[in-house]
Amino acid sequence: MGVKEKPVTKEEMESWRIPIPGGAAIIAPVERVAQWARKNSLWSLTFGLSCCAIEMMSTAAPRYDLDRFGMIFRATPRQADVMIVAGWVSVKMAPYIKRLYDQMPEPKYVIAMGGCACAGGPYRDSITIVKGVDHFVPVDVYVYGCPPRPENLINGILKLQDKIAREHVLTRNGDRAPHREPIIIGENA
Amino acid sequence: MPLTSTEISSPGMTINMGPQHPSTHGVLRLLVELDGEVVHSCRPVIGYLHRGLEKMFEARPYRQCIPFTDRLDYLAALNNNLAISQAVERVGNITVPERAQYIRVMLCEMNRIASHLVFLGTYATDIGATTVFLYAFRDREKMLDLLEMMTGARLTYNWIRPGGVPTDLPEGFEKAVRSVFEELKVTLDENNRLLTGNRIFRVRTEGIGVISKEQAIAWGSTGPVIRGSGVPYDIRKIAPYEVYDRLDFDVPVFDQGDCMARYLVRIEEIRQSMRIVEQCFKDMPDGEIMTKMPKIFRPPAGEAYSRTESPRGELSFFMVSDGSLNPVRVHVRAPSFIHLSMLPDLLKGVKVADVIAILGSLDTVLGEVDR
Amino acid sequence: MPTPEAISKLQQLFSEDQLKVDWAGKELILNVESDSFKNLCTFLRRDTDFDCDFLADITSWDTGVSFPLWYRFHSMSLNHTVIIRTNVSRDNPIIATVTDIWPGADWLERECFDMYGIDFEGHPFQGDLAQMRILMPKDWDGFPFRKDYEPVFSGDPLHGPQERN
Amino acid sequence: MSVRVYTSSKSYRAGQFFGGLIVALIVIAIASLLPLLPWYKLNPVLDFIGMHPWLNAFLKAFVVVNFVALHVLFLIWLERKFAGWMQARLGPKHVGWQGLGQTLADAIKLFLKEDIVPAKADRQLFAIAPFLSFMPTLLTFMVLPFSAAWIAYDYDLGALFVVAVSTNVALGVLAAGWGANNKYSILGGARAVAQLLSYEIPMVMMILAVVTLSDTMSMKQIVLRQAHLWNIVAYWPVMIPAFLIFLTCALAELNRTPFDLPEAESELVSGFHTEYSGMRFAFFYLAEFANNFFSAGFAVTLFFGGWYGPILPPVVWFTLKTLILICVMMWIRWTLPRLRIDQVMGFCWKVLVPISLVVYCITALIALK
Repeated sequence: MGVKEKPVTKEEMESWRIPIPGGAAIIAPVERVAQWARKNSLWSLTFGLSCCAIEMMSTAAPRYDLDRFGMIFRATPRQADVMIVAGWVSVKMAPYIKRLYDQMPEPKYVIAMGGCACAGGPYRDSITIVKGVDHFVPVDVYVYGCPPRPENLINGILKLQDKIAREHVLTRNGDRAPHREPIIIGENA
Repeated sequence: MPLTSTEISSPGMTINMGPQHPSTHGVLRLLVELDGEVVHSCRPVIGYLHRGLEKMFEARPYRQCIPFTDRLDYLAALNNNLAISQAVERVGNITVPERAQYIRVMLCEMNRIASHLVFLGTYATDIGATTVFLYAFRDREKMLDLLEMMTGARLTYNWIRPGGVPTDLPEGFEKAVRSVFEELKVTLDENNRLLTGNRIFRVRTEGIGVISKEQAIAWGSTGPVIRGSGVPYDIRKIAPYEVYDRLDFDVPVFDQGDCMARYLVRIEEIRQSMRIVEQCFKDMPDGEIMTKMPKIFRPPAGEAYSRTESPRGELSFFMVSDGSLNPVRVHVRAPSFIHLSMLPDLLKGVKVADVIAILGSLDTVLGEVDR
Repeated sequence: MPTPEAISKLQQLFSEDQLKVDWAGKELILNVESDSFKNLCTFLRRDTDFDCDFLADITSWDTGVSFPLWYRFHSMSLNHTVIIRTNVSRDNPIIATVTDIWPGADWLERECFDMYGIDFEGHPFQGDLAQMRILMPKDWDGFPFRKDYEPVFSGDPLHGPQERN
Repeated sequence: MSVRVYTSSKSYRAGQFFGGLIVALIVIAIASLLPLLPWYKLNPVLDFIGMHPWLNAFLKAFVVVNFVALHVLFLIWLERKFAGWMQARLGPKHVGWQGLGQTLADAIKLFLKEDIVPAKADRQLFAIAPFLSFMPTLLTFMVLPFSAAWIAYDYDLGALFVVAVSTNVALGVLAAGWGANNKYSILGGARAVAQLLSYEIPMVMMILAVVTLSDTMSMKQIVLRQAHLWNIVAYWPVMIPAFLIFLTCALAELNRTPFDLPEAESELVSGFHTEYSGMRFAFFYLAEFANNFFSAGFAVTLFFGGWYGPILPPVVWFTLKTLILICVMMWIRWTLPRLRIDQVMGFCWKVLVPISLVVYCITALIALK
């Protein structure tokens, strides 16, 4: 399965129209600005679980440098836009991840990094591991790999940025919004 | 009216550090009882990464256990590979060719350097010096390049296996290693000037979190923690495995037992590891790198354990075999697990900021603690 | 490596059916019955010929009949390793704690309890299930490392055992 | 198989940074051309404004607020770029030219984020705290002399006004810490108040030293006295230690490393603003960087001769000096580790206060001479 990418279609543009005279002319630029701002300022939550967290740190480190894309790490969920779940999720940890997700302000995004967070990874037959973080939080980008290389994570982040750029900003409706179509990176199925 | 002293007391405040906290190094949770800034008591809660790994080993053939050990102490995956390989070799009476032993030692020491560089970086962030973190990771990337050149992976190598190592050194490896070491020696000195000599860093670490010699032994601490308390306990010296008895290296020991001592032990170990790797290149004989092993490996019934010195301390795998394809029991003696159990004693009466400093100086990896 | 004198001292103190001495290379393996276990530990710690001041490891496993316990000690001054093996029955898995001799045994014993349900008599948290549990969640049902453990799957990702798939 | 072992090129990184500096210089150059424009054509308008004091006041306030906001946008970019340069990274790069649009994107995003007020928070206090900490900072800009003409209000008690107003930042921080009903916040708030109030003492002492030597409290007059020789040169035996103490205290007041305890990330998650999201958090950010600019500007006013300098127009000189001082502060921030709270307090009361007393006594002697 490749990466799902949809260019903005005419119909999609039409659907953004608000039925007031000249509405689109007002709304569209505002939306563009909001999309641009959100996309370019993805602040991530300092939250690592296991091996992938080390690769996440490497991604922020000099050679890969996430700051280039305006991505900095914030320690508190209140100031974060994206949660990178980097590592396996145990039954004991799952409620806390759910709580962290709930504590983040909208709009919020989740990147499942590594095989464990995507689908349980090598621990699929363990009874204490949740088979994928998408069992309790909506995931926007799945980055496979064990652990994924930093380049892979950056790819996922860039894909997420593209997705945000296509997102319908003004009527964004939490988890039920249609844009919640996941992007899958690095899965060779 | 006579003056009476009134005791001013306030109810303590319980702070829940973790499981998500920037400096608990993973998903450790510390229930800290505070009186103002002073810690009354602390109770570590672990198990947030528990995946029943030891149980999962019981359902796998011996050689299929190796990839899982990468994810125990993910900062030093090769050291874990080595430990379990040794346990399997002992339970199955396998001897490893000499060249393979040299390669193993070399890779483990390089992984130790990478691991200690992560410590340097994360510890600096704990104390508040963000820049050193990035410098340390910059240097670590070079080490990872070398390991990738050898094994093809950055973090989880799955390389050392029972009987030897799968492939020989790649072309131009020695040259690459030497050039990286030259750079590393320079940047280590740079970090030394930036951090070790820094007055603020010294007042934050000297005399903080003192573990006495007796305490360190009684609690079963190993590795840089016990060596920072003045006990020269290093498995590579007291019970040499592989070819460590033929190599010339020093075991850095500091007597102070504080955070600074543990930090200095690790910094010095980086230098010693470089020395070991350079010697390995010189002494390495030609020859086989893998013992012939049966496709279906059934070791005789019995128990065996390995003792290795991982960057965090004594890492030992205990293995019970009953002659079948799978082990009956694999137990991991994780050094970080033991170190964390010292925390309630260590953290009594320190300041909040010291909690982080002390925890960081133990350099625990939660993947290993929770197993 | 413990001296022959030291071993003869051991054999004088403990009777033949309580303690069996075995060697594995340079390492001394002491097979001891669970009722003499605590005495042996105290002796190993106090005696200057053994001086086992460092507890390296505690583990246990499930043979289907009993839970063998495996203790590894090290002497910092004499640089030798002593291994103690003992057995507890599956029906009544109880053994004396060594936390009063080696404080480092605390978490290792708790782990044995958590995984196999072996009770350590005299452990600070003995009898307090929620406090004794260390790796598993407090409200976990059963001891997962026993060979006959059957998890009850709830299907709820936030609570309880997870389905294997 | 071979893997390329490479290292990041130093010259490339330096190029990135100097690219950034060139941007700054271009901005300054454009600013320096501003006085050449035919401003006199605006005279009737200015006369009109001058005749209507309310309009006058409103316009001045408007200019000050916008100036502060724009400067903060630039400063945050500079800080990240500078940090990147120091840390062998690139820093913001892909948003706008050399990442210049980064802060703007951050700001817009923060303003569009959900504004969470925790259920158990003290709602009023929580809501008002960011503005409580931003307002005093904004007010201090009122008396900051960019040049002899560019000063919003030439108050003859300017230095006193600054001291009186800027202390109120502590109030906002305490309100944030208390109102959020979060344990990390309250610890951060308590630390902040203890630290801000303690470091105020040596700082005021050093301001007093300059005031004593200048014989005036008006910011404008303080600069005018330095027309020939900067204070730090003219009275170097006392003014150099005074400046160092002032800089230390300024760092402490700004909550910057090594004194960033109120928001110590590795200990208190984010300290007093742990529970703040979106717009309210942006105000804390704004306040921090505005305060940074003000502190540097104040130091320039007190010690480095304010707007005086050859060739370039006064405003440019003032901004340039301030930016250099800000860079020094960033340099310190990204180099040093963090102190512990008792060490911070001990350092203030046992080292800084006695030294500043001695320095002030010597200053008084010089003034009496």
